[in-house]
Amino acid sequence: MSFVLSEDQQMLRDTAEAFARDEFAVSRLRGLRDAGANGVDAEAREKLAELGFFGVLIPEAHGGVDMGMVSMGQIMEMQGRTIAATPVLQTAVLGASLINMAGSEVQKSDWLPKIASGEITVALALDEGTHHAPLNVATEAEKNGQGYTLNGAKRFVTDGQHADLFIVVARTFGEAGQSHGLSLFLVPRETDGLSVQILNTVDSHGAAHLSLDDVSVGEAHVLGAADTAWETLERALDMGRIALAAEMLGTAQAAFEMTLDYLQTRKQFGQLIGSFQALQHRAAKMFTDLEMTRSCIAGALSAVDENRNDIAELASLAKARACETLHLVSNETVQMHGGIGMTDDHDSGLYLKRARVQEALLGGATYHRDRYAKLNGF
Amino acid sequence: MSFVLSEDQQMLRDTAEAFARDEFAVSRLRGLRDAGANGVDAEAREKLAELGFFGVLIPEAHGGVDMGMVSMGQIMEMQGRTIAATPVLQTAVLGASLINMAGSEVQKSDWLPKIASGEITVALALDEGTHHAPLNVATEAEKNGQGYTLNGAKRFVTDGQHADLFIVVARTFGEAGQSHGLSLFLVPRETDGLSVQILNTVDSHGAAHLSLDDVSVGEAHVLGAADTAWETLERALDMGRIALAAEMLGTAQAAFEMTLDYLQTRKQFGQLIGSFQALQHRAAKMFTDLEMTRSCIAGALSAVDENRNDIAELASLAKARACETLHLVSNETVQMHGGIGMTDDHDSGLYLKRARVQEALLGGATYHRDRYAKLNGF
Amino acid sequence: MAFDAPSELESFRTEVRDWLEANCPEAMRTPLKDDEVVWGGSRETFKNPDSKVWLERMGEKGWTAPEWPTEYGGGGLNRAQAKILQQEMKRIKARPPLFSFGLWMFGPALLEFGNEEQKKRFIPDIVKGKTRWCQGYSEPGAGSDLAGLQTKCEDKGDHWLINGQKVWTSYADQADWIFCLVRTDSSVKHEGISFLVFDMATPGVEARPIKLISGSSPFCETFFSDVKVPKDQLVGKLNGGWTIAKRLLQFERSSISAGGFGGTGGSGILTPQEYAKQHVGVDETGRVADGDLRARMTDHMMFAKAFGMTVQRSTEQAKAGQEVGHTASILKYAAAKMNQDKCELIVEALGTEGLGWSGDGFADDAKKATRGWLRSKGNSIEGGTSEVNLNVIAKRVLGLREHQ
Amino acid sequence: MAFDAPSELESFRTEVRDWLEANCPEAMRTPLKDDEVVWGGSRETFKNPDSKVWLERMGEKGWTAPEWPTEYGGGGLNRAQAKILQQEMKRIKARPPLFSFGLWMFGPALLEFGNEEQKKRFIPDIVKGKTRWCQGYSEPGAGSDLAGLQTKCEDKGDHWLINGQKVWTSYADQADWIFCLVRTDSSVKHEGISFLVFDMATPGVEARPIKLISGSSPFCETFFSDVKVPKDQLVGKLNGGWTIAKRLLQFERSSISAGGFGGTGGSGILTPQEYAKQHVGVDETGRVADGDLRARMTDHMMFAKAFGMTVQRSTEQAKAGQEVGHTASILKYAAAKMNQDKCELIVEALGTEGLGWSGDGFADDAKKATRGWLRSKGNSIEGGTSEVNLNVIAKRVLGLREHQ
Repeated sequence: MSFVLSEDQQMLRDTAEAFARDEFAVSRLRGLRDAGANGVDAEAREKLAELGFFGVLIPEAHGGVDMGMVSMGQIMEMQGRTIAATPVLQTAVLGASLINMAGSEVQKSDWLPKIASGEITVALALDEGTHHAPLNVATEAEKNGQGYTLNGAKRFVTDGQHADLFIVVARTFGEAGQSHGLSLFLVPRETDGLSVQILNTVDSHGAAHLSLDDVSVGEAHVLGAADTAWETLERALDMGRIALAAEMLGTAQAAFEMTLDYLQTRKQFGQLIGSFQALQHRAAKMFTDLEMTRSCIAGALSAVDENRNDIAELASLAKARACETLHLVSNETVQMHGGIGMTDDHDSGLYLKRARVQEALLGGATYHRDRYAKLNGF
Repeated sequence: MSFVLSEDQQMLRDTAEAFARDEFAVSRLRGLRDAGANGVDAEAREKLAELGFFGVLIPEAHGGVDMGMVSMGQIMEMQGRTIAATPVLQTAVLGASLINMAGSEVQKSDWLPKIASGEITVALALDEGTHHAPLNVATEAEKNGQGYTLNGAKRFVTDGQHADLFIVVARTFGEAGQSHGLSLFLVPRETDGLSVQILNTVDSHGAAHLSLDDVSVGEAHVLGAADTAWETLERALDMGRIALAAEMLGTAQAAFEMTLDYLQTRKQFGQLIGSFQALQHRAAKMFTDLEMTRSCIAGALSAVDENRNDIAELASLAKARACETLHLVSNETVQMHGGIGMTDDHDSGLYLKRARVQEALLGGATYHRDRYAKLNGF
Repeated sequence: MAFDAPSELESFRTEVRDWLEANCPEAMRTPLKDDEVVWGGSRETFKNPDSKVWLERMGEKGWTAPEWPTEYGGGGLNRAQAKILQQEMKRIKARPPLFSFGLWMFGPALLEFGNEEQKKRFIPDIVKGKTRWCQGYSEPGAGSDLAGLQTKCEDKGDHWLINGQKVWTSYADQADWIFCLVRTDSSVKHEGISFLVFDMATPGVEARPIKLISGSSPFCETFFSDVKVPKDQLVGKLNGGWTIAKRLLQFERSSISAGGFGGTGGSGILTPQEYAKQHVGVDETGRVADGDLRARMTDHMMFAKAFGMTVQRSTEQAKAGQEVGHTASILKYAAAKMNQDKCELIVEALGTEGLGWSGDGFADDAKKATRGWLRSKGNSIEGGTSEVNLNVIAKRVLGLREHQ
Repeated sequence: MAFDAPSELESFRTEVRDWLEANCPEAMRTPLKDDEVVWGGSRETFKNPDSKVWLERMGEKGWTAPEWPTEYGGGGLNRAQAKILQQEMKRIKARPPLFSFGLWMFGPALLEFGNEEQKKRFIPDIVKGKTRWCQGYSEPGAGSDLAGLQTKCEDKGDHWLINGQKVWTSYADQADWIFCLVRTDSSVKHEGISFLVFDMATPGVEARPIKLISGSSPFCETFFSDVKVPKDQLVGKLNGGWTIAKRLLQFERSSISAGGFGGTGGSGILTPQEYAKQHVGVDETGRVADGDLRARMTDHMMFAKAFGMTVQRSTEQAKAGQEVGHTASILKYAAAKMNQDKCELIVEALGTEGLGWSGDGFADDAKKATRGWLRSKGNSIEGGTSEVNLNVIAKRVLGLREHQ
C-alpha cells in the first residue's frame, strides 16, 4: 500500500478540488433540486468529460487516460465535498470497470470510448430488495433462439433516471443466494419491455426502479461468460465501494470543516461556542475518526492499483468506516449548528440527506462489518 | 408497578443503608481480601441474620419475615454500595425462593428456618460453561434404586467456597439445550463424590468449580417434581437477576458519588476538574443512565411482588440496563480519578473488579438484550 | 381526592359518560388524522366539520381546560374528576378537541402571573379555542442563551413601542396573538426582560414561515417594526419577564418530555423492529437476520421502556409528595435521544425504501418516516439544546461548579 | 539512502547477516518470555545467561542504538543501514537485546540538549545497558497539569539542593539514575522548570513501589529530602527544562502510540475473536453465535486495522517530507482506546474464565488477560490523559480557542 500521491495523482487531485470548489459548489445541487432536475446535470457532465474524469479507469487504447483507482479516489473525494450529483460512480467506476474486465474486444471498443467521452452514462442494475444483497438476484434470463429473455425488477438504481445503458445482473442458472448462475447483460434504455420508474430521492440525486418484462437481448449483449459473472461483479462492486467511501470521506470532511467554521464564529453566553470543552472534545473525536478513515480509504485505493489479494477486506473496511464516520459527522453538523442547521436554507440538511443515501448504497456499515468478520473467519 | 416504598420498606432500606455504611464499609472487603478470606465473612453473616435479611423472602411459618422482593431489593442495593461479600443473593434469594416454590412441606421446614436464621448458606449450581446458559445442562442424574446418581461438573459457583447446601440442576431426561428434563437436587456439601475446587476471583468474593462423580442422593433430595424444574428455575433466576441488578445499581451509584466527590475536590490547571465541561457532560450522562436504570429495577422488583406476567421481560430489562450502566460508571470512575484510581490503595479498582463479576453473573448485557428481543418477538 | 367520597366520584363518572355519549360525534371517536388536528383560532378551517361541533361543545363545558376555574370559562374540575374525564374520553377513543399553546403554555402562566382583568380578557377564548396563541422567545442571536434577547421595547407613555426580530415562533403565521419576551432594560441581562402580549394583526408585525430540512414549516421568523402595544398588555412586572419565561420553559419541557415531540412523523409509521422484520427478514430462530442492527434496536427499545418507567416513577413520587426535580431534569435530554434513535433505526431498517422524498415508488408511511427522521434532528435543539440540558444537570443537580 | 549505492547496502546486509549468525545465541532467537526481558543496569540479573552475552556483543558494536554517533558508543549507522539491521534481526527472530528508557527517551534528549561532557559521560553506558534510567516527571499535585510541578531545587553555590516528591516514576526502585524535572523558579510556571539528572543512590532519595489494581508495581513514589546534586548535572539551560520535557513527552507518546503499551498482558493471550469462538461458539454459518458481541469485536478489529494504517500513513508521509503533526496528534488517544477496547472484549468473551485472579481453576493465559485488562485502564491516563490529548487536538490542531 502506498499512502503518498504521485505527482500526476496530486495534480489530478488539485484539478478536481478546484473544479469542485469553483464550478460545483453545493449551491449547484440546491439549484438542480429547486429546478426539479432530479440530479440530471448535462452541463456538469460535459465538463467532467472535458477534464477526462470519465476515462480514468479506461485504457488509452479505448480513449481513456488509465490513471487507476488512486486517481479516481481523488476525484470522488472532491465531488463528495460538494455532494455533487454526477454519474461518475455508476458510469466511470462500475460501468467502465465491468465492461473493461468482462467485455469482449468488440464490446470494449463499442462502449468504453463512449463512456470516456461522456457521450453515454451507464448504470449497474443489481439490487432487488431494499438492502444491498448482491447474491439475492431473482431476475431471470432465459435462453431463447437468438439470445436471452429477461424478466424481473430492480430497485433504487442510482442514475437510473438518465442512464443510456443498463448493466443488468440476471440469473441464467440456480436461485437467489447462489453465486454461480449470475450473468451480466447490456440493456440499452430504449429496449422493449424495459420500463423505468423515476424516483424523487431525499438527497435530490434521483434514482429509478426498473422492471423488465420479456426484455429480449441478443448474445452480443451478454457481458462476459454466462453463469460465471460473480467474480468480476464482486471485484467491480469492491471498486465501487472504495470509490464511494472516498466520496463519503470528502462529504464528511467538508461538513466537518463547515461545522468547525461555525464553532469559531457563533457566540452564545458571550463565548464562541467552539470554546466550550464538551464541543471541543466531540470535534476532536470527529477529527480522529476522519484521519483514521482517510487512512483506510487511501490504503484500499492503492490496493486496487497493486491488485493485492486483500481488496475485499479493505473495501469492506473502507466502506464501513466511511459509513460510521459520515453518520457521526452528519448528525453532529446539524446539532452543532443548532436551529440554523434545521433550516432548508442552510447546507447542513443537504449533507445529512446525502449522507444516508451514501451509507446505504453498495452496503451499509452492518453489511460490511458482517462481511469483514466473515472474511476474517468469525 | 409501584415506585413508592411503603413505610416498612423505607424503614428496612434505612436499616440496610446504615448497616452498610457503619459496619460494612468497602474497607471490610479489602480486609477480607488481604487476610486471604476469599469472601468468607462469618461475623457479617451473623449480623445479616440478626437483621433478618436472610428471611425476607421466607414465609413467617418457616421463620422468615416474608417482606417480598421490593424489600429484598433495598437490601441488595445497599450491600452493592459497599460491594460487600455476602451470601444473600445465593442463599436468601435463589436458595430460599427455589426451596419455597418447589420444595415439599418437609423440605421447606427442614431448610427454610435454617436459611432464615443464617445457620446455613446455599448455592445454586447451574452453569457448566463460561457464559450463563441455563438450558445447557449436561450434568446427568440417573435413577437408581433408592434415588439418583449425579455425574457432571459446574463452573464458577458463587459462594461455592463455603455453601453448606448445593441446589444442583441436573438432567433426568433429554439433552443440553432442552427445557424439559431438568431437575433440582439438594446436595449437602459433605456428600460423597462431590468435590469442590475453590477459586480466587478478581473481585475477592470467591467462588468454586464443582465436580460430581457418582454422587448418589435419595428421593428426598429431589426438589420439586423431576423433569419439570424449568419453570420454577426460570422464575427463581429472574428473581435473582432482579436482585443482582438492584445490587449493581447500588454499586454504580456509590462509585458515581465517589467520583463526583473527587470532581469537586481535585484541582488541575488551577481549576476543580469538575468544572471542565467535558467531564460535566459525561457525569450528567452517567446520572441520566443511573436514574433510568433505577426506574427499571424498582419496576421489576414490584412486578415480582405483584406476580405480573411480564416478569421475565422486566428482569432482562433490569439486568441488561444494570450491566450497561455499571460498565460505564466503573470505567469512568477509574478514568476520572486518573492515576490515583489505578492504585490498589484506592477503591476505584475494587469497584471495577466487582462490576465485571456482577455483569457476568446470571447473564450479561448481550444475553439479556437477546432474551428481551426474543420475548418481544424479533 | 380528599374532597370526593368514592360514591360522588362514581356518580360524576356516570354523568361524564352520559354527556360524552350524547355529545361526542361518531367521527370524533376515530383515530385522529394528521390533517384533521384542530388548533383553533380565526384561521381554523375545521377540515372535518364534526370537529367544529366537538370543540364547541367541549369548550362550552370548559372541558378543553378541565382544571381551570369556571369564572374564566374553565371546567373547574379537581384532579380526581379531571382524571375521570380523561379516562372516559380514552374509553370511547375520543379525539382531543383542541391543540393549543394557549392551553399548554400561555394559559397556565397567565393564571399564575396575570392580573384579574387580563385573565378575564384572554382565558375564555383560549378555552373555547377562539384565539390561537404563539410564543415569541428565541432570536437569531439568542438561542441557547435565551436571556441574550435584544428585541427592543420602549415606553412611549401611552403605549409600548416594539422593534426587533424573533425566530422559531411556532405557527406565527397561523396565530392571532403572541406572548413575547422583550428587552425593557439593556443595562442588565435577566432583569431587563419583560413579558408582553399583543395582536399579530397589529401594524408592523410580519411573520415569515421557515422551511425546515424536513420540508415542513411549523416555525416562523417574526419581525417587529414600530409595533405599538397598549400599556395594559404587559404581563407581570416591568423587567419581571424572566421569571415568567423560566416557568413557561418548564411547561414546554415537561410537555415535550411527555413525548409531545415533533419528528415521529405522524400516524401510520411502524416500529423499527417491524420494518426490520419486513425489510431485513428473520432467521430460522425468528431473530432479525442482522444481529448488529437487532442489538441496537433492542438497546433502543430498552431505553424507551426505561424512559416510560422513569416518567411513571417521577409522576408517582410527585403524587406521594417526594422531591422529583432531579429525576425530572433528565427527561428532556433522554426524550430527544430516544426519539432520534428511533427515527434513525427506522430509516436504517427501511433501507433504500427510507430514502424517498416525494412521488411514486415509495410507500407513504416510508416517506412520512423519512420526513419524521429529518424533523427529529430538531428534538435536541428545540426547547433547550441537549448541551444546555446536560449543563443544567451537571450544575443544578450534581452541583458541579463553573471555572473560578 | 542517498549515501549508499544499492550494492554497498547489499554488502552491508551480508556483513550484518554473517555477524548475527556468529554472535546471536540460539536461545536469543526464541520468542521473548515475559520474565526474560533485559532492562540492564546494576540490578539486572539476566535470568537467561545467554541474554547477557547477547547484550554485551550488541552493546560492543553499538547496535543497541544503531543510529547514535560512534563517538558516544553508538552504531553510527544511517537510516538505510539501521533498517537492514532491523530486517536481519527480524529474519532470525532475534530478541531485542535491551529495553531501556535511556535508549528510548533520555538518550535522544541528551544528544539534542546535553553538552559534550554530559554526552561522553552518560551515553556509552546507556548503549551498553550498564546504567538503567528512570523518569521523574509527575507529582501528586501535577498530573495532567505537569508544569504545575513543585519539587524544589535550590542553588547552594557548589551544588543543587532537591526537596520534594515524584510519583509514577517507572521502575524507580530498579533504576541507577534519574532524569528529573524540578522547579528552580516559583514566580513563573513553565519558565521556572529545569532538567536535572542524578544518581538514585544519592543520600535522601527514596523510591517506594506503587501497587496497581492489576497487582503489578511498575511505578514508584519517589521522595527527595535534601538531595545534593553536583552543578554539572543540569541539562540544558537553567529554567529551560520545559523545552526538553515537551520533547521527551513526544518521544514517550510516539513510543506509546507505536503500541508500546502496558496492558496487553504479555505473551500467550489470544485475540477476542479466538476467545469468542472458544467460549461463545459459532453458528452453522461459522459466525460467532452472539451477534451483538460479534459486531463490537468487528468494530474493534476495524479500528485496530485503521490505526495501523494510520501509523503507516504518517510514517510514509513523514518520509516523503510532508507535515504529519495533525495526523500524529490522534495516535496516543486512539492507541489507548484501541488497547482498552481489546482488553474489555477479551474479558467479555472469556466469560467467567476471565474473572480469575490467582491459583488453580483458571487458565494461565486467561489470568494474564484479566491482569492485562486491569492494567490497560491506565493507558488513557499515563503519558498524558485522553482528556488532555483531546484538548490538544481541539486547540493546537483544530484551532479552537479558550473562553475569552
